[in-house]
Amino acid sequence: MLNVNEIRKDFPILQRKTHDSVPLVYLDSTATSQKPTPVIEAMDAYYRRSNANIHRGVHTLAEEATAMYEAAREKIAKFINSPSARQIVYTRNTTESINLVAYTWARANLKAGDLVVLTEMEHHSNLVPWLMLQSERGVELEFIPVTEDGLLDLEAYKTLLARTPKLVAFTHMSNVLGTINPAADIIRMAHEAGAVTLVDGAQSVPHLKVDMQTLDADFYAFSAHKMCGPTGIGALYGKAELLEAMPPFLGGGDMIKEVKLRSFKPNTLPHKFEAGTPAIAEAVGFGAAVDYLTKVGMENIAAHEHAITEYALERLEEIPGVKLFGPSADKKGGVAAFTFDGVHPHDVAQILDRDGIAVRAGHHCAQPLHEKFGIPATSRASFYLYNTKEEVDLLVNGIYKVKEMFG
Amino acid sequence: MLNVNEIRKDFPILQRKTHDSVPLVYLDSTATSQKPTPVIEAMDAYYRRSNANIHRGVHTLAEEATAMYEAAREKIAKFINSPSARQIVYTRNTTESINLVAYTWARANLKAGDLVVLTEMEHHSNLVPWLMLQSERGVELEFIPVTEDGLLDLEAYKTLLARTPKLVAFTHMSNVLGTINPAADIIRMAHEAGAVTLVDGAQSVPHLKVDMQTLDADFYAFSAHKMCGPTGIGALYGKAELLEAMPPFLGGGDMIKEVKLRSFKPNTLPHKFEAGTPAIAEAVGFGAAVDYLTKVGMENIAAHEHAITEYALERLEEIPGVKLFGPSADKKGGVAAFTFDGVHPHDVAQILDRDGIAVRAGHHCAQPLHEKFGIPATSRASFYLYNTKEEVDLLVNGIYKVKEMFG
Amino acid sequence: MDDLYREVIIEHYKNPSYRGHLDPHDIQFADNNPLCGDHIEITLQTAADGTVKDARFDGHGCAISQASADLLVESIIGKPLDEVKQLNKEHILDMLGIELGPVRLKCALLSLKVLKAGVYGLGEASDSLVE
Amino acid sequence: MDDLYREVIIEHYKNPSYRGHLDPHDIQFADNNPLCGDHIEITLQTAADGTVKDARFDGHGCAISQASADLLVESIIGKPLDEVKQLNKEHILDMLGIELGPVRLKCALLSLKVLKAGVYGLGEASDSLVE
Ligand SMILES: Cc1ncc(COP(=O)(O)O)c(C=O)c1O
Ligand SMILES: Cc1ncc(COP(=O)(O)O)c(C=O)c1O
Repeated sequence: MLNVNEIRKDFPILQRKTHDSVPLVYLDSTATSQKPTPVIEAMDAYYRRSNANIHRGVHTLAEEATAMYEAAREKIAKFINSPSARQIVYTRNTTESINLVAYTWARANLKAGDLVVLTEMEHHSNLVPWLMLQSERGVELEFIPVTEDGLLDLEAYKTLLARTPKLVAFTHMSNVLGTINPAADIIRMAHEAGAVTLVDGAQSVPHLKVDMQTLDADFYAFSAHKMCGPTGIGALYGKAELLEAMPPFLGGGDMIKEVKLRSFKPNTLPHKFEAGTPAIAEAVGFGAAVDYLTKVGMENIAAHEHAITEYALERLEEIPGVKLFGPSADKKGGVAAFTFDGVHPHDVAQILDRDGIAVRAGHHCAQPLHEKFGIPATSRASFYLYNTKEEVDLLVNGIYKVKEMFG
Repeated sequence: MLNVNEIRKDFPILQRKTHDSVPLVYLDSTATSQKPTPVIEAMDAYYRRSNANIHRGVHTLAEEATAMYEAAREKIAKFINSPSARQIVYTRNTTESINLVAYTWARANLKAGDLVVLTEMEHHSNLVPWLMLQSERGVELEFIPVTEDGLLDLEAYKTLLARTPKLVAFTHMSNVLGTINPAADIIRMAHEAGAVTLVDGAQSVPHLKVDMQTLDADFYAFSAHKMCGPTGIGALYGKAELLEAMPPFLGGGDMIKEVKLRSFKPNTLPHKFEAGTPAIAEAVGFGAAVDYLTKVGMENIAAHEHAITEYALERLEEIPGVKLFGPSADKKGGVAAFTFDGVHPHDVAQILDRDGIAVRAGHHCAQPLHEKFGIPATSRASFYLYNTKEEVDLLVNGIYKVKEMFG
Repeated sequence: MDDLYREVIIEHYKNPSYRGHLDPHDIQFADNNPLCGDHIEITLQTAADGTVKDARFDGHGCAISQASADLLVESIIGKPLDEVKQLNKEHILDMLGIELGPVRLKCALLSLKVLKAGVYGLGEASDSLVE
Repeated sequence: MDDLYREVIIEHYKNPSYRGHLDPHDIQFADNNPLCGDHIEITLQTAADGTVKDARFDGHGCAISQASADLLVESIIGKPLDEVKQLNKEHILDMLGIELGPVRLKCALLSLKVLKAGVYGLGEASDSLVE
């Protein structure tokens, strides 16, 4: 188990007061996590000591910056047990990682009528790129249904697999329901049906130990900002033979081996997919985030979150009028999305904010999932390594206050 | 005129020593600029106080972060005199800005046989995206030739315009020759011929006062990291009616107005082109960079650089065996690319580095331009607001040392 | 602030005076905020002298959007249409008496947007109506 | 370090002992470093006992690439081909005696890459040969 009081000292923003004097209770890590001092300081130090453009630079700063940028890639590769660092492509975020696959692998391999299987619980990031491909190419989309208790209907998935999809793209963990999907099984079944798999790991990599070699995913997308790292950087993991066969995505400096006025040769992995000056300071911060999480231990983080979530669900369930979405605590990560009778989620969130409690309200970029449950929006509290049971209590008290106001 | 000694105090890295004790002489700002304390601190403060995901968040931090992110956009719009902030799309860098236009506007508007006019002095960023379009779509590419003294051949340009190109895409300032191209004239002529224009402003925005309303460019691309801002963020300016008519680029959260399982509606400008969690801290840093440059004054910066460049060209020209590329100081920005008889640019750069002098050696992502001049590489010293004539002297002494070594 | 939230907003949300639908009406318009599903319809009868004779709102959504609509309708009855056309976001914010971030502002201004689109006889409501 | 740069590298760059082209030869291979235009060709004669009888390099480029090639060729004459196949980047770096960043490393290792691709009889030289 981790020592949450010690952990909290690493996150300067947790000392923050809002509305002049109210201490911050940050329950919105699913949207973005807070950043520990070592991450902030790594980027600060990069700018104060080593900043230079990378690759091809002969001078000391350029060499230092290049080494730091590539060392971070090695760390990230190790963190998710990628067979090699060259299979880690830096992107801006999960969204760009998925779009990269949609623009390159998918446009090179999918044609009209080809089937892409998604799920009803996808974030817009793993839905809109395929809707765009549908209008552009005429690929067909089908969706693994979500059951009432927020799980994927795997029987329906089997039926869809019988139609031999070319791609199965799904989220490892839902950002609304919290559901942790059986990714290894879904991938194995997809492979047996001859499909390529893409996993949206935006919510899993920050919270669970993920292992590319055990999971056997073909593509895996995630964002630094949700895992104690900076904004502006994410990653795409891919199997080497797929990445190698794919056409490049953005054209420009660094992604080329040779350029003539009439032709160019793309660079080797991973540079082929990294055009122009990349997010260098952010890569350094990403590496520091991975170091930080590794030091705390992903198992400890998962166990801590599990304990908090279990407690939160228990306490929230007691409140008359609260309706929780998603499965029970043993099947989900640290997310509690709920509605509250007679009060719109925006009002819930705003009234909680008066007490310093930051929760998110809305469709959380999963509009179709909300539509499926017949609601326009939910309030969502989410938990990370720095949250405490006391914060859950404050949340519960806050909701009682809302109740009283609207009573 | 600016007070360079005061300015230098704003840049912590300029205190840096390399090789244990050698003070840094940073002459590589064309690759990336150094960052002043206010920029580094703005991002630091963002992470320590206000970090949250933006848009749609109801809680205090989300509102603060959103306001900071959008305030930076306003600053950037004002800095280049864009008619409105919604015409500023955040991207990762110049390269992504250009690719965005290539993937959206160009793919929606150009067909096989359509002519795209570029120049022989383009950076790979404004070449490879069009080479990719050439192979994918069969558009034709033609190039405005570069004269011996490093200027665009505008007579040849007129001949190309007679072939009614659909797009004229060119760099405002060459990162090798330093040439400042007559952008307003090139754009006016393109418009008269019915072409849309895209300007690569990676080198101009950091060093010159640019004005979107005077220039009348249709698209204008630039990077924060070259203008005292952070890595990981850049911008695309576009005319509103063009941006509005363009299909979206990346699909995902925030770029949508509404998503259903089978369809989506794109968001309004500029959000339509900003999918997923953006580079929020970086936007804040970008805004701080623009504030910093505005405070110093772009006219002062340009004048300072001009003085240094004039001096540098003079001193370098004196060295036997040094051959400079590009036009005379009155027609160029702060860039001095050169070869040195009998010594490869990589050796020049590495030997200079021993004295703490950071210059770049290579083709500077302008391989066709080097090929045109019959050389594989050049050494390049470049100057920004924090450079001094004393640093030019150190460079010149360093080159004499190289001469002696290889003598 | 909590008090204001409670008193003005919660009161108008829970016990609106002008919820309903006028039939016949001279002006009718409806729109929704796709982000949170708020929906507002306004119906309005005009008098011969160009003033608002009567008005009602209908819809559903958060307290801010519904209370704003009730307050807005209350404030325009008897007013000349020309004056209604000039109403801006400050009018709403003054009545609510709270500060709002950009997200909640959209909720607060939905009814004004609907009203102005109706009074101007526009085909579509646009954010620029309430800036 | 400057001294080492000067003494070993500049000397072998300016006065190479093994620049040239062997004809006839048993092994020939050439490649270039597209980033900086360095070019190296190596020709090699083998003896009946499987050792390198003689070798030469040709090409152009920076001092590091050319000096490394000269040093490398010098170091392999008389050596069994099997031993040449095992040479790695430390062999080059030991001879140069300087630390190199990733960019200059490519210059330094170009000749070894060319040599190994030739000795292994490969169609193409790959970076993995010298890691
Ligand atoms: C003229 C020019 N265009 C484009 C670029 C590419 O900029 P970035 O690498 O920030 O995308 C550069 C910088 O290297 C440049 O100098
Ligand atoms: C499940 C899931 N997928 C994708 C994303 C998109 O991540 P990003 O905005 O960093 O691209 C998110 C985060 O909002 C998410 O929760």
